[in-house]
Amino acid sequence: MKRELQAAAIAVLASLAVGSVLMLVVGVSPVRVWGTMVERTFTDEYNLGQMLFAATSLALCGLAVALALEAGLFNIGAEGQLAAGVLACSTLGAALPAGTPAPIAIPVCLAAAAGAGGLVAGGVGLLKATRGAHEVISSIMLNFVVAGVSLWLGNELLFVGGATTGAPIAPGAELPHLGLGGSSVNAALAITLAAAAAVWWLRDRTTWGEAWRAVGRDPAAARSAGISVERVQVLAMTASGALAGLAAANLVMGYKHAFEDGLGRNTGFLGISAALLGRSHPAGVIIAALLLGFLQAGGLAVAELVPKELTEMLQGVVVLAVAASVPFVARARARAPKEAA
Amino acid sequence: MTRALAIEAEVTKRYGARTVLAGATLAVRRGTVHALVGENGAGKSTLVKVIAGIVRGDGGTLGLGDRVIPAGDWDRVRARAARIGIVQQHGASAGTLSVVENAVLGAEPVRAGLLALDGVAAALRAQGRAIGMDVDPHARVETLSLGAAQRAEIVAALHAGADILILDEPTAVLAPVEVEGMLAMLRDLAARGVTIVIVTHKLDEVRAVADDVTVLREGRTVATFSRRPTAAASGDPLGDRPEGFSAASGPLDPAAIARAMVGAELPQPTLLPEPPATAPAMLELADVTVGTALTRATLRVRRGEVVGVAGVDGNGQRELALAIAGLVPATGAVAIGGAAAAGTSPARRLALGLAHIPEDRHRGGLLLDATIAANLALGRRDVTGRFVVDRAAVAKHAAARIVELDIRPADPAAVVRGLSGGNQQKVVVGRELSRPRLRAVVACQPTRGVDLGAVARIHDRLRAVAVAGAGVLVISADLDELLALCHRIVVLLRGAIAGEVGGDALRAPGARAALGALMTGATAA
Amino acid sequence: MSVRRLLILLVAINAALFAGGWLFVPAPAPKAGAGVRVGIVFDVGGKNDKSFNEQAYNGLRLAERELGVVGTFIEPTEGVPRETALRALAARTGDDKLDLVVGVGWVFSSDLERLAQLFPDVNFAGVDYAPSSGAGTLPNLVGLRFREHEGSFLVGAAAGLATHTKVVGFVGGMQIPLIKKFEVGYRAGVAHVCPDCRVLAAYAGSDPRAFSNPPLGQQLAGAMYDDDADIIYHASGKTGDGVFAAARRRGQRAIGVDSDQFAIAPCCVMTSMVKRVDLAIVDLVREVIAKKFRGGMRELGLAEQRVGFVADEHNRLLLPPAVVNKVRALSDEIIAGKIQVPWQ
Amino acid sequence: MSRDRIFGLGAAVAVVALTFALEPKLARGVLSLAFVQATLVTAVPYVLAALGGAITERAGVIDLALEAKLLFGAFAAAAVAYATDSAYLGVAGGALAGMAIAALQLGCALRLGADQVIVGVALNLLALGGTRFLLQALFGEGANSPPCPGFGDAILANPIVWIAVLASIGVPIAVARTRWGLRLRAAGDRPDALVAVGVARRPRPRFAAGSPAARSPARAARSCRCRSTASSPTCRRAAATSCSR
Repeated sequence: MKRELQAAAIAVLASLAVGSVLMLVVGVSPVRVWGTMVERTFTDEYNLGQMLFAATSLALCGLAVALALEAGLFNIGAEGQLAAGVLACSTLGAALPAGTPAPIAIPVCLAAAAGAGGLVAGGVGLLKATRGAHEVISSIMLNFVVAGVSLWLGNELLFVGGATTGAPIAPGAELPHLGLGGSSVNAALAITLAAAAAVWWLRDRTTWGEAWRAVGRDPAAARSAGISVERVQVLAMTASGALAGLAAANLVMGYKHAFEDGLGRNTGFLGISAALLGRSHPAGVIIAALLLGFLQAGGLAVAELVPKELTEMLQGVVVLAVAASVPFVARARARAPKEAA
Repeated sequence: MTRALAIEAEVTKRYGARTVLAGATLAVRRGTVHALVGENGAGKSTLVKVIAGIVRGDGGTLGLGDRVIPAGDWDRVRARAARIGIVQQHGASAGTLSVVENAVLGAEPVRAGLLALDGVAAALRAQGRAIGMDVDPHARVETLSLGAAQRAEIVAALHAGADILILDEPTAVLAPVEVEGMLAMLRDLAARGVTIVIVTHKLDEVRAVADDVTVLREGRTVATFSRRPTAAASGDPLGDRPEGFSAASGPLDPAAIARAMVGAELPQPTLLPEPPATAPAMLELADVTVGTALTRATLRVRRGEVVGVAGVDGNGQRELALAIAGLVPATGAVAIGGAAAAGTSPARRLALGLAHIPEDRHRGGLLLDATIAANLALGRRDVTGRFVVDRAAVAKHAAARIVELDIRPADPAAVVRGLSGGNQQKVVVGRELSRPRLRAVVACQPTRGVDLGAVARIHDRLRAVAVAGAGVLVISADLDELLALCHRIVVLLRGAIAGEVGGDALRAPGARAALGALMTGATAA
Repeated sequence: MSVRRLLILLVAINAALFAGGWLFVPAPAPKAGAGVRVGIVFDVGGKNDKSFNEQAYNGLRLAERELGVVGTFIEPTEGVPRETALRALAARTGDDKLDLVVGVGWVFSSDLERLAQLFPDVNFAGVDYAPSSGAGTLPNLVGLRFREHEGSFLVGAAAGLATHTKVVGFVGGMQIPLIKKFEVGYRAGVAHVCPDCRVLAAYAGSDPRAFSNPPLGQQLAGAMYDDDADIIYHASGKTGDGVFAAARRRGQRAIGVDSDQFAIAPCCVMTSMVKRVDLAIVDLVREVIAKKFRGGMRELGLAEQRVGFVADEHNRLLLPPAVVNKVRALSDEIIAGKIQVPWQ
Repeated sequence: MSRDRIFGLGAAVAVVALTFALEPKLARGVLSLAFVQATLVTAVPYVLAALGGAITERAGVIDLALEAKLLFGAFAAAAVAYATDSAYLGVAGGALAGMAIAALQLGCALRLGADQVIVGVALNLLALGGTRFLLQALFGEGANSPPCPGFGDAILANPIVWIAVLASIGVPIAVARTRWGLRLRAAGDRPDALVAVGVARRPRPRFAAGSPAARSPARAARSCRCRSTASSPTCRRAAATSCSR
């Protein structure tokens, strides 16, 4: 634990320093910017809520990437799986009769979101398992396919009133907001925490998780021990896609209540950062998602002080700093006893 | 002045908290073959790696010729300059490179900016032929069997022309004829003034080839032996020992060496009684064919029977094991415990009562970065439970296997990568042979690169499962192992079963010769 | 280096940077001017997109200069909920309180509706606003919609009159209803003056990057020129730069969009369909100053002189006076309602 | 494998044939010289980036940061060309920028031991904001640099097209047939093999992998200029956003 704290401290301090240098370059006082960022994010209920809202989607996509990573699969297509989830969740939600009660509408829409994401990713897994198609290539290509299909369907069927927004979903399918100054954070946050717990349980406590990790570490050994590598790949990708698709619950059911083209764009890619930052552990992914969410929400809070490019850069700086500080601490601590001797 | 000692080393090496070498000493006379023996984990490989500059020592000194260097300052570049060649146990060849590309690495002949490899390739081919080890210089290493890859490395090391040649377990993957050829070649090299250090477990090889023997145990030198017991009196350099060199010494007596290695007498293996001819077949193969590597293999292993598969490495043994385990596409019939298994998944075959010990624990045997407990429970739903992992059961299972096979460290949470080869192999064996309702066992090279103590343990387990009612098929390049275990031995040659030696013929003095002839295709039995 | 030493070093560096900033960077002077305060949130293209975001930014600058208002803006990054940005401006209180918050781009539509309800005492406006189905008009929300199809009709007519090959082209950015409107108007204009002319149309993609892909624009336009088109109209943001490059390479003509794009390729830009977002924003600011701000949709077109085509001394050589006159006549007919320009 | 290839090829041919049958105009377009030229120009950045990626791949370094190198390279090419009024210096600037990113990448991944994948992703994030930040800081505009000299429209007179052609012939030869290529492949496959033969002095395999790899991302960096100069007449479109993901 001490090791993680030290690494985190180094990463935060290094990112702070780089950010401060950049702020001085654009001629703003770092104290002022950081101060404003923290103050506006944590003292304003609304901004805090928006940070949690952003973190919700990021965490789900991060969990998706992390889960696939456990099975040795780099799911770079969370973006497309999320888009598929948005499409399915919002169309089905809009097709439900307006009077559908929440206990029916919410599970149906959640299932649609997860199912669509899972279907897209499952296809990637199937291609990998049966044809040996590399999951990075097929999933990144499916991102384009899903985006194209989504926009085409939008243009042909879904957009109403000359906008790029579809018809609203049934009121019963809307997830309740959590208040926080009228911010967008909604019950999907609870779903996300439950999903993180489920992922943790699945990977650490079940034979599925063991099999997935075995395949991730050494497919040959797993196969020889009687684990069906192909099945694991399909299942892990499907589960991963389902998690990414669930992010649609946050965006559609909890926020927009309608199909909108490009909803959640880029979240899937940032989800990769969240998974890597969180070192593939569910708890780590949640923390990483909160950090990235803070940078997003906080970045907006100081938008008038510094250019948006600066906060964009900071995301990369933080990821880089964490990536470098973790092995640094590990090595320094491994060396330490010898130096003492 | 040229000193008579080529190597005089005293080395300490720690990995983290674990001390691998605690001031182990080694003194090698120039122009001799020096055997370095000891159980797995005794530090043999580490010691020669320090000498070859591949691993940096933490303390101690290396005396090489008339130089004395702190062990911490030695590295591979300097060792290379000092003409120290090494063939490592698991090979150091890059798999995607060809044999000749690996051979020239570091000293590439270049003409007009491009590599000029034809000359080296021809030289390798000639060198190989000269010592009875055919190599294909242009073959990619990853397409070769372990044995062929090892042969290629030995040939390459000889080609590089070392003054001191270190061979770490060179014979582990060689066929008996090749072993003979190589040992003869080592003697020949020594006669020409090359100093040779050979790390091995096999005492008959030691007796056949070594001038001197150093025995390591737990990172310390515990004994030295010499073919010339009077050498000390005649000013033998072994008498000129470094400080703290307090080992026993004596002539080359295999029993004494073995005692020094394990610190106790080895139990004599007992041969199992042959099962009755009426015993039901537990493993049956009919016309099993795998591409061109294995053709129409037909084989029957009865309950309680141990059948050996001998052959020069690369004659279809690997494919035979994989075909039985369902890990390669194969045609023909396979029955496990009387149930047809052809075309079924590996999982189904394991469920029918098969256990499979894969050829290479590093390629498909173990999750190297997982713990001992996790590896012992890998794929074992009978231990873990169907969905939710029963962690108490996993811990109990691990503890039982650790005791049963004396796995060290006896810590279920230890990561397998940090274990010695023998203990890694014990983990594989422990997992496979503890399966419930075992009917058939395929053990592929079950003791390759494993020390004497571990060999005994593993053989005991194989016998035990046979007694308990399984049919055991042992595939091994080590004829001694097969002779010690098996009721019958079949020989694979170029993917086909070339013959079989069993019953009294196997215990007859000519058995070894008969098998050797089958393996090389000299006769058909 | 030990962990402790690195931590100390980093703390020291940060302290130095903070102190440096504290000591040497002057605190920004509070913006003077007792006038009205206006905030703008741009679309992902940002305020320098050479398209309607930039037009909106110019409008803000114009209002600052001419009307003495105090302007502020946010450029949200991709992926950030844009609502947060709007909300950040709308929620300001006290001396910072804004009188008008503008969202530039159709993407803000539903966010604006929600915020207008949440902050009834702030005025909101959306450029290219499209009301969500079922949403009524709000007293403090103005939706600005431009009848781009009317302007597109005029440049279409100009193209139909000026083409030699009877083939003209259209390159759109992202394939969305808003851009489709440009194409439909353009086609109608071409057909009106030249019934046997062919119109080739292509879109650059299915996400916002389609508005910033000049190489693709050049490829699409090149293919059209190869297919005998001699005039291409684009509605594709920066992607249009590629259209102009293709035109320059082949010595053919092109038509710009949103602002007068003549300067980008003086050889080839025959005219531009202009959409005066800047003036529209200044109009709104005027209304706020005069306290005459009323919610509702504003349809701005030829009649309001907020869309149109460019015919001035720069492009005289490319756009013959005869064509200009005919197009002006058509413009009058549209204003008079004699021509109904379709838009979908 | 070969059956799969035949199947894949057949499927591709079938799709193309069907497309042409449905849209005869397309076939005409494909057979035109202009199409060939357009294809060539479009392919250049992919060719250079892919070659760079292939080299690092063989050296055992997963280069996810190609995107970052392209972005920073494009920026540097435009900025240098603008400042010096020389397209050739712009090319050099682009390559240097790519190498600088590679150095940063190696510093983090090899010296500090950070995960290659994470470093790559982080650098891409950094490049996305960083190039815009620099554009903003230098030119006061977040999307485009001012117009700068380029190589013109004639494909055959464009040195970058030629570099791409030469590189696509030369890189495979260099990897397969030179000392550098041999050591590169050895490093990617079995870093300790390099230690064992004494090429790498320190028994720390990652360094061995690093040394040839350090040079190769620079090659990837070359691709930066393609976007800026080959595919458009001026560097104006060395826009930070010019790369697709």
